[in-house]
Amino acid sequence: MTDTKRSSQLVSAALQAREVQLLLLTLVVVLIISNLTPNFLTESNLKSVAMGMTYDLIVALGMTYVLILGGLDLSVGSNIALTGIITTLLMQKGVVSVPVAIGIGLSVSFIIGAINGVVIAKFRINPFIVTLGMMSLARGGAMVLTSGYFVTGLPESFLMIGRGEIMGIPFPVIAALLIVIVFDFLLKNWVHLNRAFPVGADPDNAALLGINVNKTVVLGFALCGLFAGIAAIFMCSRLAMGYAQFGLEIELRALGAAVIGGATFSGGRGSIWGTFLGVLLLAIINNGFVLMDASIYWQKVVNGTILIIAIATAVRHSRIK
Amino acid sequence: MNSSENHDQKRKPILSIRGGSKRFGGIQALDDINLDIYGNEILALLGDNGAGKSTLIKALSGAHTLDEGEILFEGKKVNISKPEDAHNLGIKTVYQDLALFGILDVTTNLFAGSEYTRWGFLQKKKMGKEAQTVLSHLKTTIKSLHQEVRSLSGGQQHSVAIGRGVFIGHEPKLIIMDEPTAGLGVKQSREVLRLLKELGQKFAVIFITHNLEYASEVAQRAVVLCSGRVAGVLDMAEANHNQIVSLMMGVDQVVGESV
Amino acid sequence: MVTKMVRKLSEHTNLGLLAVTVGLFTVMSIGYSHFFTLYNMEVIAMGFIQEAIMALGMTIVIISGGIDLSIGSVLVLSSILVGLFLKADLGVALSIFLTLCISGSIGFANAVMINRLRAHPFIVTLGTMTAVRGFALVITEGHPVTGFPKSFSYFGQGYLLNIPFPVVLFIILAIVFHILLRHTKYFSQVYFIGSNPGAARLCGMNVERFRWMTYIISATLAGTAGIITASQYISANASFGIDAELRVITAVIIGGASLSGGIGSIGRTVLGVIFLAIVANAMVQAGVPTYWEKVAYGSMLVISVVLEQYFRFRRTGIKDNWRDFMLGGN
Amino acid sequence: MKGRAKSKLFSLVVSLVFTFMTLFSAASVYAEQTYGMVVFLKGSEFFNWSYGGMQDAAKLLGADIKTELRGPATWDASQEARAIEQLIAKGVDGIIVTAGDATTLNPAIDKAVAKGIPVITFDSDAPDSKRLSFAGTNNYEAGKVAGKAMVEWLNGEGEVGVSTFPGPNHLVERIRGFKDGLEGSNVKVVAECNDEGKVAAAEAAITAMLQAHPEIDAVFAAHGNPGPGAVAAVKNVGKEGEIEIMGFDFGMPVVEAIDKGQIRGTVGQNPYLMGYISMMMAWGANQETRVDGPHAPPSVNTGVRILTKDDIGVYKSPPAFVSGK
Repeated sequence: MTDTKRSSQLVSAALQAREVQLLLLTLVVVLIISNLTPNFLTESNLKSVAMGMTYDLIVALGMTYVLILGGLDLSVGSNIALTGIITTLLMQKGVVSVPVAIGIGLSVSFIIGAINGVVIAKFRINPFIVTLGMMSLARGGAMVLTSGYFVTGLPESFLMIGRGEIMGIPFPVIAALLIVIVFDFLLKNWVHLNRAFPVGADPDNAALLGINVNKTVVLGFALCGLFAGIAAIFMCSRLAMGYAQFGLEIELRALGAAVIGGATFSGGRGSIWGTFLGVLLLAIINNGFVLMDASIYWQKVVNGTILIIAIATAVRHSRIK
Repeated sequence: MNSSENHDQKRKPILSIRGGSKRFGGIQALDDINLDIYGNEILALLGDNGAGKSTLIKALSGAHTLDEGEILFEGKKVNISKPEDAHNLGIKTVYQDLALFGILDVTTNLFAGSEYTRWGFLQKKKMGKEAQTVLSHLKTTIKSLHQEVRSLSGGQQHSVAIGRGVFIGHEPKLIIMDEPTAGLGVKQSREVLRLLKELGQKFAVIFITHNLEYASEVAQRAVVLCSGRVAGVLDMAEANHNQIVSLMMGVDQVVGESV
Repeated sequence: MVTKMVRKLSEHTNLGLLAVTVGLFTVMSIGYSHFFTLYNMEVIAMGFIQEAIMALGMTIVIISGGIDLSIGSVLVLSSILVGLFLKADLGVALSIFLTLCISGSIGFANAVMINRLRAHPFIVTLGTMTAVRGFALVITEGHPVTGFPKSFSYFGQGYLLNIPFPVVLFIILAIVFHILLRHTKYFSQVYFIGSNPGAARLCGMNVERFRWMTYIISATLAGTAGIITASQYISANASFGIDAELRVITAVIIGGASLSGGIGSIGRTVLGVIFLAIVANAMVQAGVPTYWEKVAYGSMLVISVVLEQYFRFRRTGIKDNWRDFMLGGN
Repeated sequence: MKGRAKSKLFSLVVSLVFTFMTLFSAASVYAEQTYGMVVFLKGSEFFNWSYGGMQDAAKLLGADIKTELRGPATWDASQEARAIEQLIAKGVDGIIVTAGDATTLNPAIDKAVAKGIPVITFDSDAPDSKRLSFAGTNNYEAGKVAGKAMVEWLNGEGEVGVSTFPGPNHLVERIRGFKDGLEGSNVKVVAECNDEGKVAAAEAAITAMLQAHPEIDAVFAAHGNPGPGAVAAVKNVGKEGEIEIMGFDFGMPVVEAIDKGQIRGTVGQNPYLMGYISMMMAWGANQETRVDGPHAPPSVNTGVRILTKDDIGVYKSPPAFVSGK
């Protein structure tokens, strides 16, 4: 008797979890699409969905983290462009070896994020403005460096990062999944990352309790930058080029996915797996769009509507009882 | 002559402020503050609004730094420039607004800033167990440690804040309670006072309040602040309400011998 | 006397920015023969007119503690709609009226969603931004809307007292909103609501109702900008207004409004708008390499807010609380 | 008060910096003539070719002729019109413009002409404006040539998927031309996908399209960006060598893919020549000649051809482009 009661309680608790809701929703969408078109559940299509969502996913992880901190980062797309161009230019010119170029690229992305964090924390300026400025700056930097030309002629060993496969799964997909698992674990268990929750929920209280808010904020934005850098490496490698227009609007998609996944703008909330499912859901829906030959003009409308619906459901979930 | 002097002779103060001053723009919030607090005593910190009480405790808890003056802790000069410093010394503060994270769960709230870690990793099981012990120690019933704190009752929230302030993290040596009875009903206030007395037997406690009855009930001594200065130090056993009120209001009157 | 005037001026505007703007203007006028000409003044004014008009609404939204990302999309939708209405022979007046109503209702929808969902305005208006621009694409399928009646071109190309009509309209709107915000009881609530919505609510202000108003104004002004754009180019195109919201927010923030709400004024925004309009023109006049433009804009935004914050800190000695500027709250 | 004094001092410093900045870049004022190029998307490799052509022509015409490039970084027709107006106000001697959306640009172009500034359109025309001449291949024609080549590639029978994105009119025209080029054969367009105009989004979009239509024999990547995405997409569905890819323009990634045999051919217009000829015509319009009145043809067709592995070599080294000035 009590057993069934408890288990039903468990079920209802589980149903209230954002991740479970999203998983169910995703399954429903998959069912609908796979019923409407036979081409959805094919190996190569799933592979392309997985590959297509990789960049958004990696960026969205960093975005989730800064959302938990109570901030946001609009500069990730420009960060991708600049990091990618610096990395590929270094390789193309043969200035340094591939691993060193990647190392420099990742450091650049990390530093861009850290600059965001330092300006935000040091001068107490709204992250929206700071990252908006950085968005312009980094994109401008990418354009100045290339004048709009593609950076091509990259070494074969670099291209393997994006194109290699392990058991038929593209390497970036595996890497992204690993990053999700590791980052989720660290966020939940590593104290330096975990402190994003109290800091985001109420930074002033956190400071009173002796948490170094500045450090947490700077680290958070730097990490977000680093994730953008990782996405940039995969993007450049997979597409075999660096390009100043890479990553346009990715910040908006990443924000959307993180919010769908349960992160809020007031900070203190957000889940890595929720974000994962958010990105997955958007990727599947956009894939379904093409598979079903829906008019390309409707795609934006649907994406915007999904975002609004997501907020509606997310808020019900988090509202004070 | 009186009990507080006996105290003095028995041992050294755990914390002393010498010549503490603090300005905000044009306002002298603290002006040449000198005070001592001893172990195993409850010191009531009294004063009207704006008298400098919260500036003083913020200086002790690391939220502000003094412009001038020094703080001696266990006889040694210490520098409290950020909350961490205070935590490390064992100065624990329970803030008036509780400083809880509404949307986070009970355990996270209890351990925020003083998490148990091994190699930087959270020891969640250990924290969960500890949380249970602390809460049962405070005689609080909270259904689940995974509840969001904002869904708890006012009394429960108080317990979480006190539990965090007192029992979690570094061994407390000096506990600062900022208006712990504010916003509580009579029954819950009594509960807090009982807890205060209990704590006072083990640690030094600074108890900030407006309520003179509560102060005289639990505190051995009281420091009265007025316009950023120490208006008087009283022995609660001998002081009467009128004396205290006139000190608080800054009415010039020589009271007691312990000034 | 002078200090009194300076103080009086500083109440209305951002002195540092004013000095920089005047300085830049002087330097450009001396250094470049084509800068200080009547024609170039017109180009400067008309070159930023969409953003200028929308910045007025955005100022009110930002002072009230919100943000509206959907204005660029409302602009494009309104320019397309007014074209379609005109082509449907509804007449100029009715077409404009309908377009403004539809624009305003998008703002209303934003406000209702922010109120009902208790979601951050950023994410709500991000949703409408995507959906509305998508809708503009659906209507036009990428084809420009053309063939407007001649009479319609006045709103974008006509002159009143030798001043381009859109500029006159902007001046009138700026004065009206300035008076409203400074001198009417109802609109001056915006400052209370922006700096502390909870307290404003306790003082009997209807924050939710007020939010309707701010977002409706913002969207209606975006609609107005859309109509003017359509009239200016006698065509409408689904590409109009891309990233306009970012330029508008930049102008408002450089003017000195604070995204945490409660701070800002029409005067400051107008200065911010003028500054950016001059900078855009100065970069072309001075032949700044095109790819450096973005770098310049980004640095100006960051540097201006950093300086403002630095001097505020120096003046008051008070560092903002974290929760006052991070996105939380609301 | 002290802070305010500092603030004033600071403004002074900023103004000084501005002064130096502007005076420093003031060199261009003393150039005898300036010609401006306005594009609807700066940072596009295609337009860099055109600008390269323009620069080379300017160099040929005289050392005192300066050129500059302007245009929005994201495509917005009204922003492009503004760029023209800013150049008019600057008093340039000629404007070379590619009309992202002709109708929107007409008023600005006419204004320039009314001020006595010759305007040449290139790549995308604005035929209803008072522009002096047009150099380029119109997009409809280019699309048609592509369509005809596609019919040839597929031997008159097959199904084609198109990768494009909603918005720009020139793409609409190009695809209309492409479809008309297929007319009279058994080749038809069975699907269109939205690559959002982005290199990175193209792969997912085209792969999905190939999934939905396994019968597709060829992909037409209708603008500069989706070509490499199409290569990856074909690889994803394991049909390398089975699906023909036709690219557009010759951005480096497309050139490389053609070199490797992954893309069979690309629709090559001649952006370099467009810029070159436009510059010549704009300059020419400012010169006194024995001919009275304008002496530029209404349009110059710079030609279009399908570039394959055999003739892509020239395009492996795009014109050096240093400052964007």
